[in-house]
Amino acid sequence: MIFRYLEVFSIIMFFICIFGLITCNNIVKSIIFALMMQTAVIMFWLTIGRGSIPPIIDNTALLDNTSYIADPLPQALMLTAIIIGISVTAVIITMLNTLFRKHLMTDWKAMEKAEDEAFKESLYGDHLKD
Amino acid sequence: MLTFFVIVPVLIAVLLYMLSTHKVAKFIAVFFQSALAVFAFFLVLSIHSEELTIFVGTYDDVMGIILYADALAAAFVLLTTFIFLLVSIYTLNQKESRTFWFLLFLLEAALIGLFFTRDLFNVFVLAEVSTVVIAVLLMYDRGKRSMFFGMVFLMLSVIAMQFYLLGLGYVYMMTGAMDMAYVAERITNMTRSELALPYALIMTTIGFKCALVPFFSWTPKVRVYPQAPTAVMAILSGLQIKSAIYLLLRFQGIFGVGASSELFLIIGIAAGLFGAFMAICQTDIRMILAYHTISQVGLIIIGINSGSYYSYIGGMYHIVSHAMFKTTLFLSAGIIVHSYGTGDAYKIRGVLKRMPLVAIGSIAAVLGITGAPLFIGSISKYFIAYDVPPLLNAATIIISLGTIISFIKYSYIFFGDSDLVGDIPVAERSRTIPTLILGVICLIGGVFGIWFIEFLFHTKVSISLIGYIQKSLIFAASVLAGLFIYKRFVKGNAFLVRFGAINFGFKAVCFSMSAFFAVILITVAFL
Amino acid sequence: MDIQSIQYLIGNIVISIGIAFMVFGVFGIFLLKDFYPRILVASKIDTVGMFTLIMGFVIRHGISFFSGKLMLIIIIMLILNPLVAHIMARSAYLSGYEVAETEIDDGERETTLKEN
Amino acid sequence: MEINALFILWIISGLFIVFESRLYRIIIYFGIFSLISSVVYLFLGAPDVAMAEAGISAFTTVFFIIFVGKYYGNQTNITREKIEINQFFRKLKGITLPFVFCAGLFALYIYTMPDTAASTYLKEWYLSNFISDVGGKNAVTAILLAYRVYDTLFEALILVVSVVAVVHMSHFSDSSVSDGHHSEIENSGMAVFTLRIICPIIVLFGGYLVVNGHISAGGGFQGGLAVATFFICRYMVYNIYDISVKRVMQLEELIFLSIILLSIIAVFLGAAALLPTAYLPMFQRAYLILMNVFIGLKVACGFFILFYRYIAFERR
Amino acid sequence: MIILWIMFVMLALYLIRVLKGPTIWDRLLGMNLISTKIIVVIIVFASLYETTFLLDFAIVYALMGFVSTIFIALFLSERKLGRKRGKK
Repeated sequence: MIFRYLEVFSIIMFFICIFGLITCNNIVKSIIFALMMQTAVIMFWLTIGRGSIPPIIDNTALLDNTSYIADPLPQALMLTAIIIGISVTAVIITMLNTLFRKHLMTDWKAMEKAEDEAFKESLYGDHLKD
Repeated sequence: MLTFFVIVPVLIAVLLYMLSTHKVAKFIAVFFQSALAVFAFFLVLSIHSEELTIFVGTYDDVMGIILYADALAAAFVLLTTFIFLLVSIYTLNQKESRTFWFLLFLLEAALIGLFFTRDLFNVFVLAEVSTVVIAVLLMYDRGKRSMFFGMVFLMLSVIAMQFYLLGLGYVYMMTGAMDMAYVAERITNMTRSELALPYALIMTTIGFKCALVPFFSWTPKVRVYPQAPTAVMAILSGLQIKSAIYLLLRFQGIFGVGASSELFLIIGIAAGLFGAFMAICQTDIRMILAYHTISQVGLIIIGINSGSYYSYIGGMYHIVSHAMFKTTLFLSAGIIVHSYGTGDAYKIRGVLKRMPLVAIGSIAAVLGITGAPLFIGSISKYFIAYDVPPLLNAATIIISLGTIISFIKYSYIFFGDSDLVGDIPVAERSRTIPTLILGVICLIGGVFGIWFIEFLFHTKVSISLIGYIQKSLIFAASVLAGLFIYKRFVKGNAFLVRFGAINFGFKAVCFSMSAFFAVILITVAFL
Repeated sequence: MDIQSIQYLIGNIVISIGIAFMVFGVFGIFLLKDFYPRILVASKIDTVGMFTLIMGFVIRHGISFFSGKLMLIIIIMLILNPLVAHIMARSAYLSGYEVAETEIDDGERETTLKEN
Repeated sequence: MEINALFILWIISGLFIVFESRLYRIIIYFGIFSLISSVVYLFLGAPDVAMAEAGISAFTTVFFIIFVGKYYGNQTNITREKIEINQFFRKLKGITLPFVFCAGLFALYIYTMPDTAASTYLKEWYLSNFISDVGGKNAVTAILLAYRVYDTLFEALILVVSVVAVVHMSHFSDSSVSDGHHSEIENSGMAVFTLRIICPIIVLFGGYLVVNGHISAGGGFQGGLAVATFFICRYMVYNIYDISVKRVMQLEELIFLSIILLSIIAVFLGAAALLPTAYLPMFQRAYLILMNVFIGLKVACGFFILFYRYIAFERR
Repeated sequence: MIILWIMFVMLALYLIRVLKGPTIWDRLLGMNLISTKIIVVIIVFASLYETTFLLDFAIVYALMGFVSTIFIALFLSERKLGRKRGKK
């Protein structure tokens, strides 16, 4: 059995982020946890393809023993994942910005309460009132 | 060729956004949509002779990205392009700017790409593109939007996608490649306990995207978010969830972990019953439709997991039929809500008198979704319950009964009389025609169901007359039972309405997501 | 003793001086009670410590592309680090964080001026 | 061995964020977290990702600080700071259940972790073939721009979508996109003077990263981020908000179109196969550099628009 | 090698400073110091393995850390100024 102890660090981080997502009360904090979760996943990918030499081949003599060279594919994939993450985060922050303008808070509970009331008002109307 | 199926819509989208004003944009858009639909039709025809495998770029083997079209993918693409065409005709007369068309084309490109791709990481990229585009489209209307549900949708999707990416990391570590066929080949040598972890991680994401049980509450809310454009609602319910089911099919094909199909059967039954029950509780017509999506997804998952071949075909055909009647219902519901100014199922009356064409299309779809004989739903429901064990058969009948009860509530809106007036008193022609076409297809797909199945999935199936008549009798009996239950228990029941308004918050959904992950992991690894 | 080992020796000595600067800086960061003395110390670590340390590396490597890039880093650090310290001090001052007259513990001010 | 120490620092800095509730501090802790994680990437042998993470961390910090600074700036509830340890334990009481849940998940996860050896099938192939197939010295750039260019297209697309979405969803009408007035807040004169020296260095350095992307670490994305940083500096120097976002958006879409067309011509249609072999290395180099330049420009435009949009939020 | 470990100890100490720091500017200062220590770590690393391109990273970190620090400091002073103006 191979116990990969370096991977465990990123998995610990992943579960810390899940823990944070379950417990935190602030929307900004939740966004940051989502970003951190992504960082943990990226760390995992880079750990499984790690190597002491980066995949930049200055002279071809390096290629004789490829076991020290890092795996280039996870790096390329993770670059893509990073850009996707920041783009989505930008959209989320914009949405949060306009929401804040309306409610003047970034609290999950209060925000959900206010939004749910508006939602129920528009969909259920007077059926909810006794 | 398949590459251009994906790239060309992107090109058109960017060109539309850069060059045109919105008057010209919509005609160009509809022209290209119909061209795409025609091409998709020819694609389905050409798949009959051989399946297509395309290497993107000049790099062969699994080094680059491979696109792959079999009968399933081609059928889905035909469905996508067809529904997008009708939806864009539907939005023709609205004053949507070029941003709307830009996003619509991108969504189409992303969905088509999802159906064609054979690369696991590409699935991640395209799913993220479609998520962002849908979130923006939901919040499209500038004036009266509130960003909350879109934001929650986006954040939950981002978090769910991290699960997928982590599972993909394990897959890459174990197999060393990203290509689905290659991965499936390598995975056959591995033991079940080794595969449990990546399987559970990936299925968490897919379950979230399919709106299975633990995540039920956000789905209808996002889907029927009142200010969202009707076209977007229809696409979300009719198509986007299908892409997730398609991914479920693909991943079950790759992993081949047989044990979890029982788990998915249980989840499917639970989702079906739950969705049907919540739909009974709703009062808004769009909300009824949205909860029905969940129950129909449950039916589809029962079909594709029950193990028998006929059920599988039934599940596949139910995907098509669900796309047809759910799109019809959402489009007509959009017209009705515009016309009456409210979505309350107890207040709207007399649609048949005010808008006969819309009402006809809508009634055809209602008959389809309830599984009335000769309509599209009856064929797929017949095949789903063809040779399954009696317990599953009973479950499908109960789900159908729930569907029928809520649609009895729904169909009251067609009769009677009302003087509510909303934005538009009479429906425009460009909005009526797509609804009517889809309604007619609901009928044709029922009458010629076997030929449709042969055309789309290349398998010959046959319907025994006695079984079909038996099904029809069950349908008639459940309509009577439904009428009785509706009159006796459902109508004006305040408790049900209050129950229907229950929902979960963001943190609860995060919790249930990880709990779902744990359940799948335990089931696959230890049971 | 060839030229290479002399180079290494001198380089290591200069690097140790830089490290010593930095260690003093860390002590300062923890011993001083007020923000302004702290930032004074910190800017010293950043500028003098970094300068000395990188100079040590330059001496170790002799004249090469590597040391050229190191010189570029030195220039950037020399420009930037005092500036960062200045801007932080300015920001603190403008926000109403007053300079302490003495360096005794002043609990009163800490109650009035905190971040939210 | 060093990498373990870095990993432990990384996890500690992540834990900082979990047990903190004040937004300013969270942002600073997040900055530290990103910095440390990018160094860990570097130690794992992934320089490109590390550079991207460094740029991204600067931009996320800026985005968050604009949001939080705008809305929490005028809050007056300044509370006395509690002792951290007590707070920690008080919090721990209320969160025992989720903690136990996550710990159980973690244990389950570790228990079911597959113990196969990592497969290196694709790695060997890429490393031995990319120089002759694609050219250049950086395998990551080769994969991004040639083998998986289909992914890169969608990655560029999602940035375009996000820019369009941000511009569409911000509240103001398009006429007030740039106001051209000086902001009330002024930077110090010394800062302005130094920033003026630094600005050209940033642009030059970004250009260097972009153009050398195929033979060294860096590439279009990282260089584009560096160039976009220039606009932040420019805002800080002149305190003025005057560039038309509309024009830059048009430019961005034009560049995106050319990225698509270039990749269609060079990769999807396989133009390289038509060339005589003598010209092949030159063609490959030209393709890589051109693609990097386009991606760099596009990323710079995109991040510039995002930054300006958030600044516009702040200025209202 | 020893320098690397000294730097790690310093990083840990600065993290404590960041956690303890009574005001927001102390934390900002800690962040800045951490980024400079990371630059030192990179330089040491580059020198050990004789890889020149790692020095690019030092420059990128310096520039990016500098920009974000200055931006945060600017906004911190801005918010307090805004409050004062509001009072007047």
